[in-house]
Amino acid sequence: MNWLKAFNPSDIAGGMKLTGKRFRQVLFTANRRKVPMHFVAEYPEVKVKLAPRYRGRLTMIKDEQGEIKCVCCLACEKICPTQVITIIKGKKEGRKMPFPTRYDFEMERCIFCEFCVESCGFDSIILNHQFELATYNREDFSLGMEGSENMFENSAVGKFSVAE
Amino acid sequence: MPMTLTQTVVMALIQIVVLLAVIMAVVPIITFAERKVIGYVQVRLGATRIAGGHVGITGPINRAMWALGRVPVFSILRGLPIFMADGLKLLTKEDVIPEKADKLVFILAPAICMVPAFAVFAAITFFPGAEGLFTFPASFPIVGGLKFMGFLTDINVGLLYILGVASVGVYGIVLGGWASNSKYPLLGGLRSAAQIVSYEVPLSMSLLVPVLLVGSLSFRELSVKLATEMPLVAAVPLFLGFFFYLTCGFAETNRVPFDLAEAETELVSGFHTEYTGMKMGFFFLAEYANMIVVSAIAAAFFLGGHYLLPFGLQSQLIHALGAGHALNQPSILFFVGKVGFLLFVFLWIRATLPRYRYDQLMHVGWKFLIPVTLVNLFIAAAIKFVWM
Amino acid sequence: MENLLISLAQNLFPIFGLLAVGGAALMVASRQAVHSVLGFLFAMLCVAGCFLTLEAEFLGIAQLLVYAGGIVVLFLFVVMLVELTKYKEKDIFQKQTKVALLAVAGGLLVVGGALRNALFGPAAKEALTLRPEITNGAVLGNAQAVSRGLFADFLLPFEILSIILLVALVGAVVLAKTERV
Amino acid sequence: MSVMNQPNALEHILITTKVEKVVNWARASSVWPMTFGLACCAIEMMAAGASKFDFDRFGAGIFRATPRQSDLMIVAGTVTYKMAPVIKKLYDQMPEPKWVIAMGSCATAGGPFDSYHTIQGVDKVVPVDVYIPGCPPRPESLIYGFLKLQDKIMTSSMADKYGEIFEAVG
Repeated sequence: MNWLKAFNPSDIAGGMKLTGKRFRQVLFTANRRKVPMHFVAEYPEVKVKLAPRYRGRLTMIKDEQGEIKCVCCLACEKICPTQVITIIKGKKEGRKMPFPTRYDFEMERCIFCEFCVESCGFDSIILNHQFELATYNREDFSLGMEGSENMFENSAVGKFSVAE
Repeated sequence: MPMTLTQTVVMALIQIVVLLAVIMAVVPIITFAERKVIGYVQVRLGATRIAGGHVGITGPINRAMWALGRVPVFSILRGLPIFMADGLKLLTKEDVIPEKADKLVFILAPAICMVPAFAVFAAITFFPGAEGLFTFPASFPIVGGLKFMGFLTDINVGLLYILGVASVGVYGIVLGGWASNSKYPLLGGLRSAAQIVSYEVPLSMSLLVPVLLVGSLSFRELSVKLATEMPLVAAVPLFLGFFFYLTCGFAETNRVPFDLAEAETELVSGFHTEYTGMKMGFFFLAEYANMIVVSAIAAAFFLGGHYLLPFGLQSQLIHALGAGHALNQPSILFFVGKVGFLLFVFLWIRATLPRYRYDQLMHVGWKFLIPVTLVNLFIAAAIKFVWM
Repeated sequence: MENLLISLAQNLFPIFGLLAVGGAALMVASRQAVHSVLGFLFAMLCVAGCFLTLEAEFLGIAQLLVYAGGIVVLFLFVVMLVELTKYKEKDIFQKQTKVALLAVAGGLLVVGGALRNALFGPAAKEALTLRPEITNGAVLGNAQAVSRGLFADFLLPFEILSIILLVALVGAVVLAKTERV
Repeated sequence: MSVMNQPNALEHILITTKVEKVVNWARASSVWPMTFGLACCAIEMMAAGASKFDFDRFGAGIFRATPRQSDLMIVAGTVTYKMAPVIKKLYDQMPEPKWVIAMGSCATAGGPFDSYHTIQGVDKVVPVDVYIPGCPPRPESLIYGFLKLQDKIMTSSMADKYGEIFEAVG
């Protein structure tokens, strides 16, 4: 008679009582945030609260003069486990340190491990809090500094940008 | 009044069209309600947003409401157009017929499933009054001056008709599973057929309790007399029979927790694995129409139909207050409300219980429900013998 | 319009009868076993329709419930589970044709004799009249008439029949058991 | 024939735009994804379907188990060479119109597995509509990608999708 245990009416009634309670709470409570155990993320309308250490898209940081801090030490390129960073060293007038003429970041392959940021000795890159990165084309992910015109904008898609 | 045959036929056609329209409108709304109810039970919101609802006309309202964190009453209906979207999408989907499938049977199966599910409604009495719901004005062509009744027809073996016609629906499932020429649909179809055939016995036996108590098979007579002419003790077998009937009804309609015909963890999607688009939609329609039928029968025979109190207790109220009292008047609203509540119970159970194993299902069907419904039938017979 | 409908209503019995014969023909003629079952189902539904046109609602619905709802499902089960391949089917059916023809001829003789007796025999008048006092009486409903016949007038044959069915049931169980052990 | 050769002839002949808008709206509002997880991204996909992120809000909560009834394949996880034919088969079994979301770095570009066993992006096997980077992406990222897909469906036209076929015929 073991099979009859699965049909114990009091068990079923207990379960239905619980689910009915939840249903009642959500249906009749005008302010949704007062419903216990109600954690619905209200994402598209309400902004997401991210943890401070959330790792989003790779971003370059500028100093007070508006100059890119990167000095092309290639530490990030070397440590990157998926090898998505490619830096081409170059010179810029009026700047002693090397300047990245090209800093390619193929986001399609990036696993957002933050090794590059940890390895950076000059605090010149961070992973920002941007997570809305979906695109229609794969090419949109791998735009370097040269490829994009609006690289200083905080664009929604995976183009490379420099933080504010 | 004397009615010609033409008038009879035209009147029946009008009633059929109205009934079909109502069912066709109600069934998609149930699918939407299913999403909402299950969502609320799982402490989430269910379908609230249609495509473009974030940026379109309703976008600012939506965003403001979310920012306030308040759910106004009409927000329950915010995702309502989704049921139309579902239907339209299914209609415009590509229609795939597998190459090795038996094409004739493959196309026929959803129709075989759906036609009985809708034909059953012919014998269901929604409102038993002889005065009808309204009367056509005399100027109306052909049917002028005739009454629009609350039922399509009232044959004297209405209950048997419902059971018989509903039992034909199982062919749609079995043949659909077989015609797909695929393993999982075949297994699902066989499971479903075995399940439905074995649960038909306790289902019929629990329905025999009201039949025995009243001594008639006509739907209208049954539902009226069950509510108004029962002794107090008759509530006992009716109460038990209601739960047995509901259990069997869940199994008959292939609903959770007895949805072994489409057990997703075992059989992909069961008998309609290979069906696409509106063919699959027909199976859906049939399932939900069957849900309405099961709820309507339960409401009419066990829950007092269009009277207020369930389980034959209305007769006590009539005894206490007199037949003329307002609480003793039948109303179609009571019936619709009861059917609606039972449909809600269907969804509620779906959101609560996990699926049973197949052996548990069969054990319960043959070793528990059949003997117990037999005992219940004996109780009813004893009551009929002693008290009535 | 009115006349058309009336004539249609009066001729429902032959219409259903012809459809039933068509279903039966489909059952015999089709090569695919499941199609045969479908034809059988159709024939059964049409026979139920015939009963309904004769105002024997209970019999019609019982036909629907028992044959269409129960027995044909079992047939379908067997056909689907046995899964005859086409060659096997051909083998069985082709070899049995002569025997089948003989059997059908014999059956036709018997049925024809019975029909001749019923149509032209001495009891024809009584058999062909729908007896309204039984089938569609003013007081008794259809189901009551049938149940009175089963449980009051012909109780002994009914019980004997049920015992025979029980014996058949037990026999089937015994046969199935021995096969497995 | 002559009409077909005119520019934009397809739009004029084939489609009344209002009907197309309604159909597109219906398709975008009821996208049924397929239960289809390959690796760790599937966990995030399940999270997106569960109580907190609630994919059902967008009308996409009905995860169908069979490809015959689903509109959207969320390729959530690493696509190995062994799995690729299966994905292709499942994609072919889905009825038109159908969409694919490549979720996560692995499905988008192979991710960290730049080696002999992993296909470098699922778009080598099936056409992808929306790419979502991340390892794995947050459920919100998936929802954002899904909203982008909805936008794509809403603005799509049948002429775009079937233009090649009709041009080949005409």
